[in-house]
Amino acid sequence: MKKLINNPEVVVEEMMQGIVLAYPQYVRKLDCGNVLVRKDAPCVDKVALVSGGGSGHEPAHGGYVGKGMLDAAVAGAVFTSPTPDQVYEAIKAVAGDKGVLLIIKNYTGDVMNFEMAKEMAEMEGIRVESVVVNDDVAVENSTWTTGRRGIAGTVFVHKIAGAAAEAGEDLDKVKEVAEKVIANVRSMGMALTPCIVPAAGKPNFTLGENEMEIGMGIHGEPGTHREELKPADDITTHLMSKILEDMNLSHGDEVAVMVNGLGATPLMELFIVNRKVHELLNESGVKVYKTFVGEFMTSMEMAGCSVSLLKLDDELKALLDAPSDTPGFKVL
Amino acid sequence: MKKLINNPEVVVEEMMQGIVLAYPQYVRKLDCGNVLVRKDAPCVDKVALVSGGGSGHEPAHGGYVGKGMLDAAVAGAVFTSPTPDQVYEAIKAVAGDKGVLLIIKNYTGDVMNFEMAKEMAEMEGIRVESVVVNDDVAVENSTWTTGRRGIAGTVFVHKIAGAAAEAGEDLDKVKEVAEKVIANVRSMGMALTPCIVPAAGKPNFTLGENEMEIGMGIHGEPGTHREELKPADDITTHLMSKILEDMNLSHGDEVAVMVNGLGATPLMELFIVNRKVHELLNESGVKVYKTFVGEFMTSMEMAGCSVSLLKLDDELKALLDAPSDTPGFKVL
Amino acid sequence: MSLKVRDVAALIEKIGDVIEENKEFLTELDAAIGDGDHGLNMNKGFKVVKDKMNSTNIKDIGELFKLVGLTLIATVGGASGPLYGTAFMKGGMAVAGKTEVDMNDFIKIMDEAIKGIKMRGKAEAGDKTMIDALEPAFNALKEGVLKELPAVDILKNAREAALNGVNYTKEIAARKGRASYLGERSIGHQDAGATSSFLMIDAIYEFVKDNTKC
Amino acid sequence: MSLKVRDVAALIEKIGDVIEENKEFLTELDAAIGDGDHGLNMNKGFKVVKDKMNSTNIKDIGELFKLVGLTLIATVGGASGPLYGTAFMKGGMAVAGKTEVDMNDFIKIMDEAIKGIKMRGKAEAGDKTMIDALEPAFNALKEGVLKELPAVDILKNAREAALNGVNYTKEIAARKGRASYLGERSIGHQDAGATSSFLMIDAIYEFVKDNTKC
Ligand SMILES: Nc1ncnc2c1ncn2[C@@H]1O[C@H](COP(=O)(O)OP(=O)(O)O)[C@@H](O)[C@H]1O
Ligand SMILES: Nc1ncnc2c1ncn2[C@@H]1O[C@H](COP(=O)(O)OP(=O)(O)O)[C@@H](O)[C@H]1O
Ligand SMILES: [Mg+2]
Ligand SMILES: [Mg+2]
Ligand SMILES: [Mg+2]
Ligand SMILES: [Mg+2]
Repeated sequence: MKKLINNPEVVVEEMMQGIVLAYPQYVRKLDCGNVLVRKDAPCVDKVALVSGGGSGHEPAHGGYVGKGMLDAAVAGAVFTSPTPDQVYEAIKAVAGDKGVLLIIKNYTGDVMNFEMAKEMAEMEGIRVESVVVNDDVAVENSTWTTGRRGIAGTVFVHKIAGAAAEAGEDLDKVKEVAEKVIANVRSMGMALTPCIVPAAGKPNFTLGENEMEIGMGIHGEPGTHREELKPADDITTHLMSKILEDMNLSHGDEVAVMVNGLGATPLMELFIVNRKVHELLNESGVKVYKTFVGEFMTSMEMAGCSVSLLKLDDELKALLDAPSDTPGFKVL
Repeated sequence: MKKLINNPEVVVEEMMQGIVLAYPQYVRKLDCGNVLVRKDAPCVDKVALVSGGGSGHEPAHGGYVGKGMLDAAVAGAVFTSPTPDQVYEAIKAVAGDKGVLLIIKNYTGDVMNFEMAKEMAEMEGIRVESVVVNDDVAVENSTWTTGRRGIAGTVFVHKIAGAAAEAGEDLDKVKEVAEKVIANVRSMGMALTPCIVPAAGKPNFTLGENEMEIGMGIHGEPGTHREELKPADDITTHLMSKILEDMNLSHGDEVAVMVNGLGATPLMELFIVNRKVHELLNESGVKVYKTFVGEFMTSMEMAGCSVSLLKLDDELKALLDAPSDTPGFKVL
Repeated sequence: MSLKVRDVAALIEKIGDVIEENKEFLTELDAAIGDGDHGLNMNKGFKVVKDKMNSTNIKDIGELFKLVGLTLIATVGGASGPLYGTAFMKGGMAVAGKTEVDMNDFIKIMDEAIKGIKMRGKAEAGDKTMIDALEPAFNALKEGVLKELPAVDILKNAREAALNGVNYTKEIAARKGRASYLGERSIGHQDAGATSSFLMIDAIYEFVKDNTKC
Repeated sequence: MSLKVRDVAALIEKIGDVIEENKEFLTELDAAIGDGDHGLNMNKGFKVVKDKMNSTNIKDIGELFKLVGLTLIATVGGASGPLYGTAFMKGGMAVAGKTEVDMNDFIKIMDEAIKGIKMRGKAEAGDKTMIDALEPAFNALKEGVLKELPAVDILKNAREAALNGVNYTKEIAARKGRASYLGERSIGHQDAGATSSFLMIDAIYEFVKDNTKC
């Protein structure tokens, strides 16, 4: 395990210290746990947005705390949902007069822990609503199972619901906007290499020198299948075909594109993927309104990428363009 | 070689297409080569900044083209300085009434190719000045040799000289500011794993499972030595001691910190390094004015990091804080 | 069978030991079709449980269960934290105020615990989760009491039933939890949570067997 | 020795072939103490040179050298692009307008080429660069002409001198170019640029030997 760490047991704690030292102008950490809140929290006159999940997805979620995005991010152990008490502390620390919206990725653990925190906060008289992001088309969408996972598309929910909250909208409206994003965002990823949970000390799967995993989850969950490594254009075409199949985009529709690196994949490669994404959208007459290429929702040192498309209307466009100032996502 | 590419021969071209498709609001590409210029170039009433170098360092240098930073970035083949004609085209495309400043990293190839371009442009009557960044303390500073390499500290030169140019300063002043940054910035890096130049198809060095290279260059140039992998705090302490030895910082001085990932190292680890950087600075009574943690000057999929310190005065602070809006570096 | 507060505490400590011994095994099972943290997280939780039990003055078994439940919820995270946490909390409510429990109490505890898990996780038997170990064990317990078998035999049967449940999870596709993302690809792998549930029941059986006086 | 325009073109094509054959070797040498692109970049440049020579109507040898120089400058990049490019440009100026060159012309070409490289790169003999192959070869050429040796023998000596120069680069620390960052650690490795220079001189020797008529 080649990592720049000191002790696998305290990576999350030391990371949190490093974040707070780096960005005192944006965030502070709650004494009671691995919770980052806006420096100026609570912002009493706006809906507060709380998100989080396991660590190892940096800049998610702490990197999205700041003006125009999240009010708090709760960090669990690496790849492990945070516990309800931590989420509860986050809610209490940021709740203003307009209530709190929880943005949860669709993992059993995340959903249960956040819901328990919601119950706890509600007992204190705090109004809390929640939305569950499930953008990953690699997984079958079914009410009989856990359904789809939430992956990089979540960042669009943070950005757009964050803009609505910053604009002073009320909780119902912010939740409605968040759900509109969820209804319109689809993603799919793939991996070239595994990553190592520090406490485990070894990769939780292996891939052959010429193998890749398609439909990879952001915690190293296996995807739809493995196959021989292919050219970037072929891989992108596959991811895009799965995404487009599920989206019902028509000629003239506008989308935002996110090409997300999982951690070890250089920007060079992400741009090569982006090139093909645009080519394919162009072929289907879909207009790209805005593109984001970078690392937004990572899996530590995993190599690979995900592609997300968000179908836009005028409301979503305006909110996407609204300024945001956070360490990990800035819109001027 | 596990890369998301199509064909090693055209990675740079396809990447450039991907960048332009992603960021039409920021950049356009010159028809005559792999040169990105500001969408609104030439900005006639300001000094134009031109930088560049081999590809593989993304977001450097194309990601720093935009308001408040570069006017043009020239991309050579992977890890290979661009040719003079390309730099010359960049100069011609962005030169306004106030002349052009070339920001060159101190590599024989970069220096020679940029200087040849400068000679060509001067023959056309364009006023061109140049500065050479040499922030890497891993290498001995000597007038008998090529001297020190330019690494991640270059991004501070882009940012600060860019702010001076954007503020309307003349060429002499912008050059003076750039040289002030160069005089006050020091960096050092290390690597855990090598990277692969696509056209070569294999790593240009290997490291044992428990080995790291200290003083690593950003093109895979060997550093000062190899040693057994150590905890992040020890590594950071070593890099910092080399940097501080060379800087002559006194109690009460203020610095900007950049913890730069080489490509495959997760943000989590960079924050753990940042934690120690701050601790050490705090111990020596040096105040951190601002911190940047992320990937700024990479070596494709190399794992490792570099630390840069920039000693600040009021002028540099103001310029560092001035807004910049580029794909890779945003200050609001 | 009759267990006092300190017996139950010793039993829970034993469960913690078994989880620790099987930390890597559980993690590997979870890695195959989940995210590879089940053993790590459970172990972290039970370590804190042990510390808390040692440093807290506990009066009754209901309180003890509540302590374990709250601790697991606050330390394990993931899916198993809230699920096992809820199980202990709800189980404890069935024996609130009691300083001694017998086999009938244990059945009540199990009943409430399983109901709690189902309420929290919305899973049923056959979804390839911990329920597939717990529910057969629970049925075996009830059957054993009806047949008036000795406690050790009842627990032995429960243990067998749980183990069969674990093996059954190999044959089915996951419909809940992280493994459900894999669909049919999850077939052939045994569920990590069912395995940790089996290990707990196995620990209970071993504990009672070794302390036959109780 | 007397070479016409088309002979020199054929010779330069042969140099390109030799560079291509040694692409991996040169790259490996560069990887050890540099950045591992020397062979790749030189090969890229000489491939374009070949295309350009085939598609351009070249009247004299000066023009041919200028074409080669400009092409290398515009395609190779790195340190060797401007250096070899300048060498060919300057060398060509020594034979401007000529349609035929002999050994004396070749000496003039080499003289100007080496001066060009020194002007551009500010390196001297002993800095562990291409100069350590080129300068000894140049001296051997001059000596051979003084001794009035046959062209093939002169070139053979130049080749030997270049090879010795390459071997000498193993013994010294780099003071210019990317390897200079390594300081003492560069000792023991042979310089990539000196090696490509040797290969070029070797190619010239082989060419003249195989075409002894000239
Ligand atoms: N909805 C659910 N109901 C019951 N048990 C579940 C449910 N979801 C998951 N589990 C159990 O939790 C186990 C995984 O626990 P753990 O690895 O700690 O959680 P996570 O998936 O969050 O990493 C699974 O093996 C399964 O037995
Ligand atoms: N200043 C210099 N003068 C002469 N030759 C040099 C100089 N710097 C480098 N070289 C030569 O260039 C070679 C490296 O070429 P190349 O790998 O193409 O350049 P880069 O170092 O830019 O990758 C070295 O092996 C050396 O022979
Ligand atoms: Mg987990
Ligand atoms: Mg090079
Ligand atoms: Mg798990
Ligand atoms: Mg080189």
